[in-house]
Amino acid sequence: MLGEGIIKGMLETAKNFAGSYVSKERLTTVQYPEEREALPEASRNFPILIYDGPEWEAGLRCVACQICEKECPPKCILIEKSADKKPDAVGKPQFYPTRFDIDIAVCMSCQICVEVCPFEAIKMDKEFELATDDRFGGLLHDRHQLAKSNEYYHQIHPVEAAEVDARLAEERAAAAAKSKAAAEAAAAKAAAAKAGAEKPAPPAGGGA
Amino acid sequence: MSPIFYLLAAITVAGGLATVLLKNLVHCALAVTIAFLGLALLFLSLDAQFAGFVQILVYIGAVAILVVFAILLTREAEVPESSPAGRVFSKTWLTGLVIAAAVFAMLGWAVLQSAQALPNETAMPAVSVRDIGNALVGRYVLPLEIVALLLTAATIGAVIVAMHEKEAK
Amino acid sequence: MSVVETKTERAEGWNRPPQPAPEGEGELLEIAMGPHHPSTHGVFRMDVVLDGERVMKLKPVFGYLHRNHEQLGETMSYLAIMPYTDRLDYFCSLSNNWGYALAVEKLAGQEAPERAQYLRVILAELTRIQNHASSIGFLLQEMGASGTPLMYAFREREKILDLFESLTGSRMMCNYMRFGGCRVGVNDAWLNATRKVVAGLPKFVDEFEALLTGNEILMARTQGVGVLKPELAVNASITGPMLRASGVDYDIRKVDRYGIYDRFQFRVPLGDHGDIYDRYMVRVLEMRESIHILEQALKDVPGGPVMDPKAKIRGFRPKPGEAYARIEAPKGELGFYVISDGSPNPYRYRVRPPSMINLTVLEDMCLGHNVADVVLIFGSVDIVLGEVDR
Amino acid sequence: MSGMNVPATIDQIFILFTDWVAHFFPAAIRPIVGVVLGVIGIISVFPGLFALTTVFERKGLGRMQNRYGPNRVGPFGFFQPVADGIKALTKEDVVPFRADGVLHFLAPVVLLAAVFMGFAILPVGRNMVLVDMDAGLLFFFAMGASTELSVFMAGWSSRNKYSLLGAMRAVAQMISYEIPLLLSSVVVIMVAGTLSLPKIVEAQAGYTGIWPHWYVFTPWGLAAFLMFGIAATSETNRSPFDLPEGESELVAGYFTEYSGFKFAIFFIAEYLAMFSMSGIATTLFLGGWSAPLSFLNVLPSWFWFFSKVMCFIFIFIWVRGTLPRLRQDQLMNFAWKFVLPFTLLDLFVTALWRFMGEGWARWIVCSAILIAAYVAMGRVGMFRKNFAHRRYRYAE
Repeated sequence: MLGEGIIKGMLETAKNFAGSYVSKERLTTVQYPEEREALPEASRNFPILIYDGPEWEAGLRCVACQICEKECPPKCILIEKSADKKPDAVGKPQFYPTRFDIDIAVCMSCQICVEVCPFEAIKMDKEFELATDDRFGGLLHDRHQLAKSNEYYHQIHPVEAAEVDARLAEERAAAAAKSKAAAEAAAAKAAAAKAGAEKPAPPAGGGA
Repeated sequence: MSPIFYLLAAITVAGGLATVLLKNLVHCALAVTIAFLGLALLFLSLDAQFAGFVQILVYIGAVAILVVFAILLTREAEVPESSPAGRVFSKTWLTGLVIAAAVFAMLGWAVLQSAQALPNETAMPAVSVRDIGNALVGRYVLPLEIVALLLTAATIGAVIVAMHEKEAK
Repeated sequence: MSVVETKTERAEGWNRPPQPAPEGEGELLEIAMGPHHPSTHGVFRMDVVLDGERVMKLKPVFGYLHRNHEQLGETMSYLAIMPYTDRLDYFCSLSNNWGYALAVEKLAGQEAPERAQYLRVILAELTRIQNHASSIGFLLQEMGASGTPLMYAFREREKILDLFESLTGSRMMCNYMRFGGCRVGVNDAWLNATRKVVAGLPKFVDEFEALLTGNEILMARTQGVGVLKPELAVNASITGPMLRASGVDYDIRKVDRYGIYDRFQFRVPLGDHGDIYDRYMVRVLEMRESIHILEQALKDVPGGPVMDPKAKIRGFRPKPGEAYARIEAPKGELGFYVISDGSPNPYRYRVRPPSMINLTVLEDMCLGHNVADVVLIFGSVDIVLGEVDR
Repeated sequence: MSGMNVPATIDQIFILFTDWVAHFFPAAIRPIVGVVLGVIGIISVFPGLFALTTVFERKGLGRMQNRYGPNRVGPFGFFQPVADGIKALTKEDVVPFRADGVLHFLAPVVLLAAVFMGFAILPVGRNMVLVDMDAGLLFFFAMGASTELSVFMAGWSSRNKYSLLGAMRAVAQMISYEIPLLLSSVVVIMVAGTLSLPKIVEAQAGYTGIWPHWYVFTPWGLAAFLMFGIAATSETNRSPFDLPEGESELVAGYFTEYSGFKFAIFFIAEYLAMFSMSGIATTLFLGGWSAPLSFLNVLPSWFWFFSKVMCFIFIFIWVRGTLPRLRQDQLMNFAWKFVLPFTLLDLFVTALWRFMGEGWARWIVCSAILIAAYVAMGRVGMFRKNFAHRRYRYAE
């Protein structure tokens, strides 16, 4: 109680002062614009829209179901659904967003849109240097700005993207098989109907 | 009686006058420090370093601050124009004048007396700090001790007053 | 393990001490500390009436950061509230997540799987450590320590936030827990990284204590200042480290044994004086206990899923009913009260914010002290204005 | 010049330069030219040192806090003060509407002038003192005392409650610590027998073997040095005694309402006061410009003076990086109940030292008295306030 505590504290700061010249542990600053630490895989910032294939507009996975718009807590998503249907990446006719805006000034990076999206169409970007001097227009990203290729997605979240791709492939395979089966069934049915008109049909074989 | 003396005297007198004439009490207190400073510089121009620096140390460093603190702790620094205290010449100005004249007369008398008593030397005696020290503990030791005792008593008194106030809380 | 007896009659301490009459004709000085004052932790105002530098009266004024949190919650789905709870006490988003998830789980009768329970404990205790360390850093900052303790606290906090980021994707706004588990699973790499960080924490706490605990100036500034009597603390429903610093043994981890806290060995440090120093020390000791819990929890994290497979994320509609769940957040008892009417959004949603309730005794603690002490006492309460104002 | 050896030439290089410049002028005004050159030297060297110190301080604090500190402007961030200076100069000078304009303007000017005056008597090297006066130390303290008034002026004229509180704190603190500051230097005056700073340095200039005869290496000198250090820290409003500007309580204390260059002047004055205090401490206790070991005398005397001053500055920074600040009443208690009695006791011990004569006895007696008094006062002070390490109980 006679100043030992003060001396002890002074030694502690001296240790840190000296340590900062020899140990990274005691000099933790990262010189940001020159040095950048790799962001962890899970890191998230603002949402992006994923498209398959080379064409962003044609390949958008989004089918404008508007679930994310409804679930978004700060309501920063604005979607306008198309009137017509266009074939998606696998060729199935789907609605598509004629307008998909995210106001990243409002967005709070909560990732709920990603969780609720049934089509793996919206994902989180890692890009964080989005500062702009235009407060309104500059921070309102439209669907062109939001659209990012699947390759880009693989780049930023490799593990997650691989899982998503596997899942999608499975779903698409299932869907393709189903549609094929349906088509076959329809064909078989048609054939059967056709055949039935001529003679009693054999039982339709093969399924999904 | 060099020009420097007249300059310093003018500063001192101006400071004194400002002290009396200014309206804002804090300004008055700051003006009196100018007078103190002028006095200290006069001492220095007489080659009395010790007296000059002690004048600054004690009067500017302590007395002026004390005055300022007293003003701030007791009342508003600015006296409203309408109140009687706001005017420089209050009703009792005659009394003040008489007192001031009496004090001035006495000081003038004392100065004139001592000027007669002192031998008419042109050269100043060089008074070093060492000489002052020796005089204080030699020839003037009794007054020094008395003053010391008085100050100790005053300090103890002040402490007791402060402690009493603390107990009352 | 004793449960606090709440007295029905008002204890003596609750009645505000009579305002001492101004001495003589001394002038009272009224100062508005805040809303833009360097040490109000955000936008907060204290209208202080001073006699010299002594506080005669203090009126906390808050609400500058009011964001309609509860009303907002009633307009959106159960899931969508979760990210908003991050923003209550933005230093401890994972504790908030847990509290809310617990309330909704209670409402819907769900239970998180084993692995998720362990994860929740690990994350909550990491949160507690970083919160206590930074809160001590802020306290010392207000004591004028040029930010050195704060920077050391942040150095350590940074490691913990890195763990949060690599698991949840965000450093502060984690939005990680869900009703019936946790959002994403965890791999061994993360657990190992956590073990490494936890292994380094005792050294940090030692250093922190070497810098601060024995410091005479810190003792002189904090001992005997801002005393909160246990009776007043209990009657004003103060919780958390503040209550324990006043010597009341009340830790919801022990009282409710929510989650899996009954499996871990830990002690609850108690102070005897209820002053700022005790609050500081209780926080330091709690950090040590948290490290102890973490070591136990990290030893045997079971395998399995982190999410109840039956749990619904979208279109979640719990049965009509009500539930109140509380956890021991780093700042005190954090409670969530939810009433469901069967619709996708809660009929009533209410937060019991420890910060705000702990702030209610600010005037009682400050009266008679200096302006400088007001800042310290305020800092020792450890509030986050996001939670006070909601 | 050829008669001097090289170290001596370097040692006296500034004196020789002054003489050389002065010799271009008529003999009648040569002393004045010398003084003017000295003044130019002071007002260019010390603000330059100030600029350097701000960088060092921020870098040092940064290193203590595990970060770099300024490193963007110029090489290693050394042009940071230039950028800061430009910023301060070009910033709008805001004067509060209700402020007392004249005093608000005068306060920083008076402060800076008073602080600069203090450098006049500092012997920064052998024969390097602007004015060698008989009562040099007294002059220094007189100048120090007059800074209080400008602090008050600044606080009062701003018409801001924080400023006023800050000014009151500052003035009370400066007056309280001026007394121990003076008394702890009286100790040196008692032994050296002079108020003139160059003579005090000369009194410490001898060596025993290679070890110097600095006053800090005696029991009373060390005690006085520590007390002087505490009082000087407080006089210059540095942490842990930076209450007048304690930003967590009073925003910025007495210069809350100052902006732009006036604010910068306060800032400069604060650092210059630090330098002059360090210079006085060096002169009184650390042998001024004399080298720490006898064989190191080959280095010029001014180098040693400035190195010692920078050591002080480093300690100031180090303390600032470590300690929280005291409270006003504790600060006062510390001044009146610990520092002042201890310096008074030290006066007594010094007298004892002086009259006990040479030998080991005086070392033992003086040290014993001082240590016993320190321990007793520390214990009693802490005990009376019930400050103690505490033990904590746990509930299972």
